[in-house]
Amino acid sequence: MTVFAGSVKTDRLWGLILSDVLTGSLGVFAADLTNAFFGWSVMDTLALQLLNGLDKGGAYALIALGLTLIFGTLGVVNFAHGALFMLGAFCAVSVQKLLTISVKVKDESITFFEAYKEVPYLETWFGETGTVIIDYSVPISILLAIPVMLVIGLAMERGLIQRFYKRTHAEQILVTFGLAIVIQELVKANFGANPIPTPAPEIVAGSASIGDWLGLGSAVVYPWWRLIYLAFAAVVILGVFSFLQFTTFGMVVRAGMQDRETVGLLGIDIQRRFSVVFGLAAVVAGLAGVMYTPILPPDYHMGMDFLVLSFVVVVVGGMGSLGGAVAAGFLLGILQSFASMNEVKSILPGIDQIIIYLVAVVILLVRPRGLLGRKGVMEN
Amino acid sequence: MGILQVQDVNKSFGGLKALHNVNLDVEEGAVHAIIGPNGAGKSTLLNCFVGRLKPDTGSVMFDGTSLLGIAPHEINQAGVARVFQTPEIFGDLSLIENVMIPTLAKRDGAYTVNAWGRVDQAAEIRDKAEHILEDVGLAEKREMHANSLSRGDKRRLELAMCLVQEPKLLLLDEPTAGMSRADTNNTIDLLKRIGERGITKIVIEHDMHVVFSLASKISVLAQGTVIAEGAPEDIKGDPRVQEAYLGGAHL
Amino acid sequence: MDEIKKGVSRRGVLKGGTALAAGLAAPTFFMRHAFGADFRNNPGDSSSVTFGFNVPQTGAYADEGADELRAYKLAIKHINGEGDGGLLNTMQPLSLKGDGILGKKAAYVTGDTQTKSDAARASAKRMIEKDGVIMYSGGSSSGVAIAQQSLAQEMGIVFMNGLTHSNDTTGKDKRRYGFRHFFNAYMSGAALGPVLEAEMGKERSAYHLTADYTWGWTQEESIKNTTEGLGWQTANAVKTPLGAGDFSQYITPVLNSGADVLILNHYGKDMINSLTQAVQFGLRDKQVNGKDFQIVVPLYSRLMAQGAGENIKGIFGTTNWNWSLQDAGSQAFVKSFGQEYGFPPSQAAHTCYVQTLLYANACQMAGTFYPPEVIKALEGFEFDGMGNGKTLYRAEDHQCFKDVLVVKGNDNPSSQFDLLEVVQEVPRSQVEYDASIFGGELGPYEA
Amino acid sequence: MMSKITPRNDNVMMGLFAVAVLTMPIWLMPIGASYPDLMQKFAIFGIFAIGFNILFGLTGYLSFGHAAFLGVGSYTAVWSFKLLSMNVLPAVVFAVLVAGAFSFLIGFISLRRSGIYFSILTLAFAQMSYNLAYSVLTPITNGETGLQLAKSDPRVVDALFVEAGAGIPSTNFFGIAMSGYGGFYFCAILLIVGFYLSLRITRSPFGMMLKAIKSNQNRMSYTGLNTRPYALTAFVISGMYAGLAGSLLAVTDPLAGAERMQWTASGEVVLMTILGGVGTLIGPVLGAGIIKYFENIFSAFNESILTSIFSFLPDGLQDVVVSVVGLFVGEGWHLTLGLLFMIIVIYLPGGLVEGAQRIRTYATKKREKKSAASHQPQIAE
Repeated sequence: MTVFAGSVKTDRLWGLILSDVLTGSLGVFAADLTNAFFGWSVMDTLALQLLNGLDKGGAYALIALGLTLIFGTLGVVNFAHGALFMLGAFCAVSVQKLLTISVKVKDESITFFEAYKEVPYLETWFGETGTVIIDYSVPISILLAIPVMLVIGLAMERGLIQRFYKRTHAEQILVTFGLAIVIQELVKANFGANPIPTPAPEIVAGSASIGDWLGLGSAVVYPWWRLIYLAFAAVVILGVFSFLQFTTFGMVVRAGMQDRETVGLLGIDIQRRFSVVFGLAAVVAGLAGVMYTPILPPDYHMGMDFLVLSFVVVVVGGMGSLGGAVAAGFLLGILQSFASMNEVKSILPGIDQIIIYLVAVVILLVRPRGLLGRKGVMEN
Repeated sequence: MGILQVQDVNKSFGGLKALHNVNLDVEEGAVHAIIGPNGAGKSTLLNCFVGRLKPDTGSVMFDGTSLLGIAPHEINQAGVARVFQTPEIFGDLSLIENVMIPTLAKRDGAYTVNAWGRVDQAAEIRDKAEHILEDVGLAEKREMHANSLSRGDKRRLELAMCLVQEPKLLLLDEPTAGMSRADTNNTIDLLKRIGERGITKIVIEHDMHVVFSLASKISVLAQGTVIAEGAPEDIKGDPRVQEAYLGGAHL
Repeated sequence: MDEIKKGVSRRGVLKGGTALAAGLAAPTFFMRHAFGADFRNNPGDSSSVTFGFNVPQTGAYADEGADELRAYKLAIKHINGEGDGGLLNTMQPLSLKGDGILGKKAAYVTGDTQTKSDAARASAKRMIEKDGVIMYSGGSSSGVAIAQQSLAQEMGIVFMNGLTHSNDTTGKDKRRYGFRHFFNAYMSGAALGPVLEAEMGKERSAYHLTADYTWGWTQEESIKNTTEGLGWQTANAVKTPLGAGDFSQYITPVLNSGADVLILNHYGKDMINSLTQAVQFGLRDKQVNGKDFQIVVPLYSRLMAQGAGENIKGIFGTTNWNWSLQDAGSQAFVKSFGQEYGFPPSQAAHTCYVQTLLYANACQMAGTFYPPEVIKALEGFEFDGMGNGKTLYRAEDHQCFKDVLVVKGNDNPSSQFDLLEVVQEVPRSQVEYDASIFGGELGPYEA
Repeated sequence: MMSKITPRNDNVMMGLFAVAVLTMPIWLMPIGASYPDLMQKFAIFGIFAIGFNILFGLTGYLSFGHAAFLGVGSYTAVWSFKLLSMNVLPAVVFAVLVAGAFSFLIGFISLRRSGIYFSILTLAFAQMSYNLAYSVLTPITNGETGLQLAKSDPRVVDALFVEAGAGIPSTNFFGIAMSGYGGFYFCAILLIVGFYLSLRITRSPFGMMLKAIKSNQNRMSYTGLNTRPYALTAFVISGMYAGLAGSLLAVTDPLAGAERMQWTASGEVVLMTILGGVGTLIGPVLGAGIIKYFENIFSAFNESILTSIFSFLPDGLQDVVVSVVGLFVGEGWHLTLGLLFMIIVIYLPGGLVEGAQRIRTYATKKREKKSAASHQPQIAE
């Protein structure tokens, strides 16, 4: 007897993730085949675009995962989710600022204003070690981001979102959008509007010669940090799924996603668990933000830039379906990468501008509830 | 020749056979009750009449035309109205609007844009709607929102919405379920009064009191098959029917 | 009425049709308002004259907008004789006396363009219709600048462009009521040419990534003309969507394209992101065809360079002005700005400040605020001491011609502001061009 | 509660609305909003929001792509100025028709889905339009710069009758210039007409059908009504309103930019409608007015203005007040807007109209109490 119909879907997802992991080695096999026909460069290009797609897909999937968790459990359309992503990124900025609090050595040649060469205290105190610590500010900020984002998520849910469970989606959109603007403006007031560089640690700053590993030639390189991001995305996604799959807490949450009333009738305090889910979603979004900072120097508006896209991903995946969100994230990421290839653009000019939306339209017309959506969720 | 003819209808869901070679012939003007234990396929059968489900095989002919493969609104326009187990009404609208909408649908067809006239000035439609609300005893509540009605009143409203269209065939899916005895009796009276208008009715009902006070003919459905059919008094004594009820999953 | 009573005859219909068509076309007589003695927002006897400063206060360019606003406020102060006088001390020829303009104090109002044409025009209209400004200025994007400039012509109020770099601003979309002090894409290309040749040689293959909108296209066209003139190959020129964020799918094809120079025709966030990511892909450390791979960012700005951090080191580009210049004008400006705000001005601040002064000075010269006269005073005006050497406001297209700075990201900055190192000041003669090559028409003096 | 719906009450409301709209230049004066451009924007976005409300308020379909129709209307109008005539009549007519046709296409596909799936479909179409207009379609849209008039435009109708002047001619309605107050009154009259049409639609049998769609689509089809053409009609009507609004933007200011079609612009009309009150007649107009007021007036406050406003305070306090208030105006006006959204939706879910109703109910109750109290002695007399 299947109490939780969701397990079937998640199984399908495991397979999907597994195949993602395998793609690398499959690529080698496919490379041999294709090279025979097209020569090196086509295969190189395809392999790199696939990696780009997976990387983008990882980012989309991470943001969409939290969004769909909130949809699925709380039934809330959270337009402030992008803001959570942005707050995560600014955790990294804050840590970097903290670590680089500096002794200011005045540049005496400049008289009209104060110009400094900044030497961080950490370096003056610990020398080389200090430099290394500063270098690792992004990974270090993960440690900060988890508790901070959890608290922010819980506070948001308790303070605001819980009042809106029973309200219309339009009202949820308005209030969370308002909240997103407020958060954004506060960040702008503190950090300015310009992007702030937050580089990855020196040791992973360059590119990995994956071409050599895969037998694709040395022209095929890929930044270490992007590979790390991909692996990180996979780990977080697996983590969230394992959490929901193998813990009793997760079981209750999944049951709640299927049928909230019944679970409530069983005497389980589903509400409190849902608050935790919101916190979890905030942490996932925040971590996605932290890890994305070396790729995209964060600015206060980055959440809005991702908001529409992540909604498209969630809906294409199917409302309230975790597996769907992840699958759609990777699908859209990969298609977007391939659509940007010069070969494709020369046939269909401008296709890279609209591919995401085009795919969304096609999928929603072919599959009414997205890739893995359930009937009746958010259709009214 | 009856007004509704159902021939060899089969319908399965996955491996489950919900309807098995169902044949039905409903006489014009009759009150035809379909009874049977839970899960016998009664609602499935009704769903096949209104376009909610499509049978795997078989035919459903109404007044000489097939009801299969045409949209729900076309079936209604052909003269079939239905009352649901859980009332389907326009919850956000007032009672009078709830009844005016089907009146307009009957008068103006499936799609008419009349964006200039005023609902509050449409005297003819309004009178008709008020009249039917009086018939079902809801006239005083006509400006209330339908959502604020009690369950029994919602059913009555839905019935009014069907009646106002003067359908040729009215499908009633458990019209008294969840009603008090007094409400049930009121509803029976109401349905009897409609009977005088000559509307053919198919009633699905659990309450035997209701069935025997209304029906002119009864079909018994069990496990997707019609196991007995006849006048109420014949059905009462039929051992197969008792077997189906007593041996069925119902008890 | 009579027509109707007579009923509809064929002749009547024809007549009516003609009348209708004539009415449709009636337009143009009515709208030319005669200026002469009176003109829109004439300050008349009022003791002050108001300028409108329309800058991005929200959105991606908000920091740049804030810096522009600082410069405007400073300019107002100096015009009114407050503070240390700034460039009034160095500008030549100078008509302003440090007591306002034509005896009136300068005042200002501000607005938010949001870096959107519609919002910018709405804000400008507020300034014109409500606040009665006689001139407005600002901008951080060419589309927005062009939109405001055409409004200026419609309204008969002079618009002094802030930061706008597209050739179109003083090319095909030029207007009599719009003036640009900032340089443009053509000049960037022309100035970079010799430096690129000296630094990278003649045998190069360039790969362009270009923001897919009008500024990006003119930038690409200009720099391509220059590099191809040097004998460089163009491996490919790829358009990228504005605000793409992640550019990886456009960068990877560069890796095996055989190109050894990547030219990023991006500005703002696009520039920061594409440069950061290109460096991450190891392009700066790459060797192709036996040469070091190079990245070029034709339009540089210090504020944007901050966002790209370490990644700008050693990367070539051009800029309109930089605070590290040592001429008297630049020094005077950096001094008053630095003392007022505690940090050096950006090139956006510089151009906005200069524009305000130039307009005020032109009014003083013309002896009136009447726009056609002010415009004539600005047209062909040649000045010096404003930080860019001898500068000409060319009458044919309202474009300033002056030296252009070729810069590169500083390898070893001596302070947090010392991001760009001036490689060469390319003299004005090398970046001049014939006004007719970009077409366009200025339109009439009387709006 | 609202007074009873009768033709007479509606006419009274219409009259009040018309007077309020036409006297805007007077009563907006004290709050600094009585200049033509802003009043034009009030009227234009009022029209946009009214049209949006016909779809969203009545049928419940939440479109996230209505800005596309606004943009299409603008582009059509500017092309009409360029090719035919500077008279606004053909521009407005063509814009409404083209926007109608465009919304028919998009509506026809998008209405195959409901709920959030519908929203995302409309969003996707609008974003595609925006992205393409910004880049590949530049020959038609002039991309980032926006479609502008040029002196060399053919203007075939005008060319038959008038010699070209020295500059670019301006838009006009049979000789009445459409910039400044002329433009405002033109938009205002169309707003009044648009409001009246929406009133009639709301009161009509068709409007009742649309409300039925929002309430229960199943019942609708079992009642013999074909829901999709009804929804599509509403979609096209609201698309035409958007096209009208778009054309008016071009009429009062002949330039059409792609950013008008961006999702933020679609979102803005959603916010206007909810802020004012979804499904109410006057709400969307109010919401549009408030958002445009914030955008244009709040953003213009700067330090020197604030300093002069608070100059009555003692020096130290003045600085504090100015710096605190400064967070919410000028470059911080977004913050105020965000807070406003939150406060309204938390405390007044029905938008401003609900707020007004509450005040009225409160006042009526108070008056009733008072009159009940004052009634006694009267009887005694």
